[in-house]
Amino acid sequence: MAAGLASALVLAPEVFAGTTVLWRVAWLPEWGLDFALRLDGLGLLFTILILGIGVLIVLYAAYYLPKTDDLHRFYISLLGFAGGMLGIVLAENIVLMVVFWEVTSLTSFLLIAYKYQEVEARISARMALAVTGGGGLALLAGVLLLGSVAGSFDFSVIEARAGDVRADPLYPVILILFLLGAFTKSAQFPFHFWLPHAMAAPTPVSAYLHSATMVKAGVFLLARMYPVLAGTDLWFVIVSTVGAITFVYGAYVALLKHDLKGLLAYSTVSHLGLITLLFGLNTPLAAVAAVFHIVNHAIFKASLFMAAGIIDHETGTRDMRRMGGLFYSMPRTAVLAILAAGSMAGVPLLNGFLSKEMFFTAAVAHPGFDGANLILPVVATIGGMFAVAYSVRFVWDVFFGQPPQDMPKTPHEPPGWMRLPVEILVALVLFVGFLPQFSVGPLLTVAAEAVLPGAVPEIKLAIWHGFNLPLAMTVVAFGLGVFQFTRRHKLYALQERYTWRLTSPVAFERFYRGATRVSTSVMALVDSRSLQRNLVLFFSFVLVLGVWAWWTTGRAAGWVSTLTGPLPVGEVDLASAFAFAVLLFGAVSTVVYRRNRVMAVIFMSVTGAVVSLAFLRFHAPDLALTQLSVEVVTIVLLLMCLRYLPETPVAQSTGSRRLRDGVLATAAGVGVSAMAYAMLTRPYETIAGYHMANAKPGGGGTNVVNVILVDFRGYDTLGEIVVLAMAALGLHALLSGTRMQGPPTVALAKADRYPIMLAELMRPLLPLSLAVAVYIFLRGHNLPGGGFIAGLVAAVALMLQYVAGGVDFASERLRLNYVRLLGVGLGIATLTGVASFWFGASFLTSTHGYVYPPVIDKFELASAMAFDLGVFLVVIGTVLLAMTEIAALRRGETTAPAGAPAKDRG
Amino acid sequence: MTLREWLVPQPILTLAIAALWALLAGDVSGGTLLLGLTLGLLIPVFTSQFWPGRPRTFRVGAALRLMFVVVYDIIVANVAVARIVLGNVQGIKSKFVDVPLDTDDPYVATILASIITLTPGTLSIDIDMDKRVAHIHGLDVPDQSLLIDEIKTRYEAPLKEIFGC
Amino acid sequence: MMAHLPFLPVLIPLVTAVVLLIATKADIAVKRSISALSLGLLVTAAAGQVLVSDDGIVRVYRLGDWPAPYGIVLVLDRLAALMVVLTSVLAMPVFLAATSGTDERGLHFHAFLQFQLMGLNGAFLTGDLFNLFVFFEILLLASYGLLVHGGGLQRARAGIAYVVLNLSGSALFLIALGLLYGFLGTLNMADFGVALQAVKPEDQGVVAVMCALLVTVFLLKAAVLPIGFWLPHVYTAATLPVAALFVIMTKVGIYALLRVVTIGLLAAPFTAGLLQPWLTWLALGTIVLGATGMLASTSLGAVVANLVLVSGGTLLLAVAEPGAGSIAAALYYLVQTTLVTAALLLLADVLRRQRGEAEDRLVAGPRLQSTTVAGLFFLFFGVAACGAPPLSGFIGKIMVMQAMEGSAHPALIWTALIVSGFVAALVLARAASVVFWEPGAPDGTDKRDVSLVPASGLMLALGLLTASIIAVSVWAAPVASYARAAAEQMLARDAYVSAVIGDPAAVQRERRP
Amino acid sequence: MSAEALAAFLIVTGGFFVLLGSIALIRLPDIFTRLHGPTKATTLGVGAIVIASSVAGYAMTGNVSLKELSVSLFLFITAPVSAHLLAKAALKEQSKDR
Amino acid sequence: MEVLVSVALGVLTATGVYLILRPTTFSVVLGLTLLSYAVNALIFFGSRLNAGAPPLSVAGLSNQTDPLPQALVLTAIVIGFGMTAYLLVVALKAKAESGTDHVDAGETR
Amino acid sequence: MLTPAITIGFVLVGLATALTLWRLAKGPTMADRILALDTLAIDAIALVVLMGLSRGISFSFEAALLIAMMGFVGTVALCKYLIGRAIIE
Ligand code: NA
Ligand code: NA
Repeated sequence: MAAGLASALVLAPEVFAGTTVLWRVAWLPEWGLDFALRLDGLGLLFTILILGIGVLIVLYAAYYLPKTDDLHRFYISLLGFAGGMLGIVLAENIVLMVVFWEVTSLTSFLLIAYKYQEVEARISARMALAVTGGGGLALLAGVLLLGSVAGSFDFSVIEARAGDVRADPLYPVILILFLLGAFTKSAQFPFHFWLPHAMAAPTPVSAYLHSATMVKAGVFLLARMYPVLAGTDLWFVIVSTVGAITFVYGAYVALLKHDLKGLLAYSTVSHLGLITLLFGLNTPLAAVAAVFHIVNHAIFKASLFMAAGIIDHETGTRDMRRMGGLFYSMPRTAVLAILAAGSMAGVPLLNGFLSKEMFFTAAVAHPGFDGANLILPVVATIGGMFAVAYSVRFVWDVFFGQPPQDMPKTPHEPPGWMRLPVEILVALVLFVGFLPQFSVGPLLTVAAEAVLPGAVPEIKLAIWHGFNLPLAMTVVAFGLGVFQFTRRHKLYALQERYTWRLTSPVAFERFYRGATRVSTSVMALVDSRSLQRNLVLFFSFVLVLGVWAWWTTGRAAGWVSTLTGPLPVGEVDLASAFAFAVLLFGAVSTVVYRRNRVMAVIFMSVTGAVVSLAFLRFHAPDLALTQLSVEVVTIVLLLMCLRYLPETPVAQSTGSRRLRDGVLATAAGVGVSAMAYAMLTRPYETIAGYHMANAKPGGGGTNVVNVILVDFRGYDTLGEIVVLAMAALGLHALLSGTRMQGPPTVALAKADRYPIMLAELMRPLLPLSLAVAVYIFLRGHNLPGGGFIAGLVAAVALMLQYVAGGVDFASERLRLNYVRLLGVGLGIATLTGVASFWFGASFLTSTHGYVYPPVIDKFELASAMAFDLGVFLVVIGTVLLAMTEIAALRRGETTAPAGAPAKDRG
Repeated sequence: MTLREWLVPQPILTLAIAALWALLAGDVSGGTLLLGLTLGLLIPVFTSQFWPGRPRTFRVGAALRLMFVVVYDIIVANVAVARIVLGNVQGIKSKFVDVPLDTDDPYVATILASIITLTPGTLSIDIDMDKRVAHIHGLDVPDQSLLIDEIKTRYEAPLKEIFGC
Repeated sequence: MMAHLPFLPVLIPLVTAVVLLIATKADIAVKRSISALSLGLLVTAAAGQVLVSDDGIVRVYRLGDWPAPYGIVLVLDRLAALMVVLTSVLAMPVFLAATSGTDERGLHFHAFLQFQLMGLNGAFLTGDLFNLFVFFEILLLASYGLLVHGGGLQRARAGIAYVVLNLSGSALFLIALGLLYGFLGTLNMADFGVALQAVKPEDQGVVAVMCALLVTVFLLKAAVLPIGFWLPHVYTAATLPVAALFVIMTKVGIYALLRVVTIGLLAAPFTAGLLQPWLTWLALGTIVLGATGMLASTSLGAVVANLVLVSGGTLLLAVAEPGAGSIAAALYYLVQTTLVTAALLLLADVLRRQRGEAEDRLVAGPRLQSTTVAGLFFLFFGVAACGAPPLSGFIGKIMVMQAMEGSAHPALIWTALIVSGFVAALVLARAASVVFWEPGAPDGTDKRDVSLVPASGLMLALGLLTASIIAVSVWAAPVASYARAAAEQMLARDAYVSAVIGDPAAVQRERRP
Repeated sequence: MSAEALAAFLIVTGGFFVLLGSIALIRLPDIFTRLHGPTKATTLGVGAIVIASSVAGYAMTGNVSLKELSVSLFLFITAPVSAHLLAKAALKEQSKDR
Repeated sequence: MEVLVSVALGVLTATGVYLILRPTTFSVVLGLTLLSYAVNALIFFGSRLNAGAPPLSVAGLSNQTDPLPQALVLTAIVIGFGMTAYLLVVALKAKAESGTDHVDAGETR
Repeated sequence: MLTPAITIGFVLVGLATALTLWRLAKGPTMADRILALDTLAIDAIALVVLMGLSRGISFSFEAALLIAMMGFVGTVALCKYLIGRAIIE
């Protein structure tokens, strides 16, 4: 920090010479975010403030914080904060400023929660984050808008286009967003409430962040943006009103606080309000006063906080009602604190007096408040009065007044090093107070030059301006303030009766919990976690979107005519009508009998058979064969699983739900029918001619469907067997280790479990079926068939051995690791594809040719056949792994010791 | 295990596969036969585990004779069944009958049971190798012992001859 | 091998999975080594793709040497390379995290992981719509396997819901593809756009329906408002490393939407505006839903799952108003949000391991062992996740906000983005407060699995993700300009089409029947 | 008799037996009697039609193809097993009802 | 004929969707199977009804059916099979874990 | 000569199918229904072969063979389910 301060001071001469030092590293130039910094007077002033006080705070904290704490957390956060704060004041790119802005919010969050064991610290931290972080987001929006209006995110450019900005229709929006950022950060009413609770942080943090620096980021923003955004009526109305309210309200509440840091916190709120009010006045003088007061407040408030910390540290309490007479036990600290408090109250010869005088002057001199309209001077005086009152109270209650009541520790002076920072700051209070022009004059001037767009008024920093209205106001404020102080107990009583607790951490937590509760109920309402509900939403969404697309796009051609194409419609033959009737019967019966599960399976298979026959009828033998075999294997799997499902299904859904689902299902059906009819009655242009033409010469097969499968689109087929293998692997992973029992059944005789005729006849059937499988496999490329169907035939034949002889019997004889079989199958298919790399061709490029083994006639061998072998093996592995795993679910049922807990609770 | 047993564990099966292959391929060219025989040799090697290891005697002549008998019976008796089905179905005397078995080989018993099922009028419900009976169901059984006799002489005796037991 | 570069991100995981299956009996250490080796290769290949594709040439890999649109082609452009490299980079930490024990809680974890990568990369690289369906199925089935990995009721229940919903989605996908072929006679994406332009006015109504159905499939994957409720339940049911991998899954939906919109729908006037009227609203609704869900979340995993929902909604904004700026912003946002949310999920796993029965639920648990390290990670990822500066989340957000300035409802969109970020910040702050700061249970009731605590794999995973997030934050400009170039390449339809199918007029089409 | 006529005869006869099996299924009084119909008559009928297909194939192209026989072969091997299992199932069902 | 086929597809879809919306896992499996029939047939009929010979690339044949939809359906069937098998087992697993075959497997809400 | 025979065949088998479907719907026992289903498969073989003859569908044989095999497997599975609810044990 000291190094930073030093380097800032190195650059200071340039700044004093009127140059703005710019420095830039590109970060995201296209999107307006650059690491661009500027050092102008305002920046320099704040840099000195941040770093200077920062050094003192670090020194102070070294003695303040117990050594046992994880101090590194504190220092890292504090340094992070200082960096963020510096970034804010030095940013040339205003997006970058937002970046640093949020860094300070975040580090503030961490520092407030430093003592996280205390619930209040945790909640206060979150509350502060919510308010300042939220304001930062508003600021971000404002910055982005401003950048878009001004055409750049560089402050220099924006400043140059200030007039355009103020004339832009978006100006009010931008202004409000910026002010939201400034007001939340600087704890302006009604966003002030987080600041007093931020006092849960250790005192060095309070001194640094919540009085000297971070809360100044808001008013810094007002200062920084003053040349761009100020000068309008809107600015005046909002900023000065909010500032005034905060000024008075903060001061009033400060008087009521019994907690030392609470008083100081509300006093900070009040002073920030004062600064805001000054910026809001839209006059150069007021702006200069504001900048000046920023400096003064930082100095005296930091010293006050540190003094309060010393008192807390040495007495063990911060409750002013419990202390008193400390002047006698810690006189040095007392003197320092009294001087600082005097500055806070605006006692002459102390720096606070100077800026307050300027404020009163600005209030009186404001063109909007002439003799007739005295509201501003009155407000100023009332605020000043409360400031005097709480300052006096602070001094009196702590250092004088009644003797201390049961304080946890016996107070004594702190170590000298701990007091040193306070001493330095109070020295500054005096130095500025006595020699304003010499001490801060030049700095204030360059800072004011940076803030004020036009000519800077001559800044007369003097202790004595003669007898004038401001002086009178000061006197009045002092008189009333002291009077107020003497009557303070009445106010306390009032406060006890009408405590306004809406802004406490408890309230914040309650609010947060409320939001959580509301969200939870909303989620419960919209997301029932029910699959059925999600499915209803899905199908409804599809329908709505489909109908909408048709409605809006089909308008041009006439809605209904879009559904009917020009092709002539074929006649219905008797067989087709019959098949249609069977299909209808099967499908509807499946629905009707869904609760009698075997029946439902039977009807479903009837339906599937009709579909298969339809495929055959329309010249798709491959499809018919595949569909048929797949269906049977599916049914076997279904039946195997059915064994473990409860006999009586769960309760039926209500009538209204069935009606709803029925309507939805019908609508889906109508939709598919309509689209199908639209398709069937339209001619189309297809790329398939290429496949027909190239299947034989290019793919080496005459069954174009198969050549597409293993060659033109062999990649799809590879994916398809990957899916199959994964399905098998997935169920293997799911079921391994799972044991289930079905509903209790009568123990079966062996003859019933392995019916003898089945067992005996399956044995000759196996080799014969395998021969058939080989036959189907080999002819696939030229005629319907191929690896998939062959695999299913072989798998079914092997499966029958399991059915007939049992798992133990078959597994003993079929020593195959099906997982490995899947790997081998996939491996063969993949290798076939990779093999083409050696010929410099892409994956899965096929080659084919005739081989002439002895005796055998010419036998066409396509590389695609090896691919098909992979398919074949994967299918076998999949089916058998599925079968054996599901069958194995019951294993151990008989050998399990009696009374063993059943996995299956059905 | 001799080399022949190892190479051709199931000669009948090998031939059956080769024949099936020829049937499926639809020709009897050299290549087809060779491929069929190759499969006939390879598949039994792969599936031999499923066979309880008993390459048994098999009398082809007797088998062919039985086949003709069975085919004849199937055709003729189906006409008889047609008469029953289309006639007065309420008057039929269907009943369960136990046929005692002479063989203790479940394989032979199964073939017998299959034949019983395929020939009209009778249907094998179950085989009980412990009690050595076949439970059958007759569609119209006026005389139970006549039925048992017919089964034993017409089918069981030739089967025992074929398999030499 | 360079010639096969576009295909390698599919091939490498496939071969690895095959090896893992053949070596199914091998020790877990062997499987991990195989997987690790493969991931190294994959990342190399993916990085190679990015480097190669940055020259702006659309590379086409013809599977089986068949030309498009007749055969299936892989298309390597900037977008595909970006998605592939993101997937591969994400896979590393997920793998590392899983080696801290998750992979031993069931069978075939590494095989599924590889299949998942194969499916994802295949989906990103394919230039064929039906092949996209196939790879969707691969990645879905792999995700089913990974989802239920570890067993338990919650996973089984979520498994049913996820599988059934996705199977319904797959059915819809097939219906859309059937109609697509039935109306347009092609399956290639580039050719799809070409064919759309030739649709006669009287056919436009039904073709538009087909497009709407296709879009709906991807919206389901992207978890958009009325059909996105599945996502938080699925993510919270999965083991956390798996959930971290799933973060990329919604992005597949976004990717597919972007592809289909830029190559297909934008090609013809009657489909170009199909999404605009309603997609913005759905996106906004999704953001609101995610924010609400975040507030209602009872576990860290659920919070992040809802964050994923929010980021999905944010990304959809770009799809709703596709332009170079919005797509570029969305791509940058996509990259960073994927890394960040995955990182948070892995961090949740670290915390879960230390918190015994409290797991990752937002209740006070045992005092953490590595508060500082975990806390720093939380701070870092949390800042990035809620879009707070200076990390990638913030950069992504300002990019999206700026891109949305010219949209139909900028104020609403900005508000939604800002408020959702705000809610995220509040919720994450509360989560941090509860997990790190609230006093824990006394040691006696602490049932943490001590052996799992020093999970070096997990820590390494978090380190990797941190490095990636820092990289995309610090080098935001190169990433963003790559994203911008990718967006411009996507919108340059003609170049894509001529790279994939050459002269559209030369495509052999046959009128049927 | 020409091959075509033989095929026609076989088709009609086969069709008749197939129908017979189903009539048995409808008319006969209980499951055990009903079992007789399909296992025999229908199997035989289909066998006839399948052979008719072979014969018709020869009549139309002049090529002898006997592969259709394998369908009949398969049916004749499996029909008894199906009947056996169906009967067992029926018995089981009866015993459960009792 | 076109009407007949369209209605058949619609019926399969409607029954499938209705079953998918039922509360038991078993019904859902049935529904998905019926829906997949509809879907497969729909893809298949992309080649229209009045198409000609089987898609064999054999000299002398002409006017063959469009082979592409058939290839697509084959892939779809196989994938559907894998998915169904997996779903069945997931349903079993949920039953094993929860004791019920309700799709929401004992979800309290 | 063949054509009318095929038509007659279609009618006969179609009638048989209808009757079988009636039994399938009627039951009364599950065994009845499974029997009907098994019969339907065999009827389907007949239909497929006839379809092959009438429409020149070239691959009716393969379909017939497969229906025979798969129909059998279905029947076995259903029966075993009915007998002991366990198909493979
Ligand atoms: Na094939
Ligand atoms: Na999904």
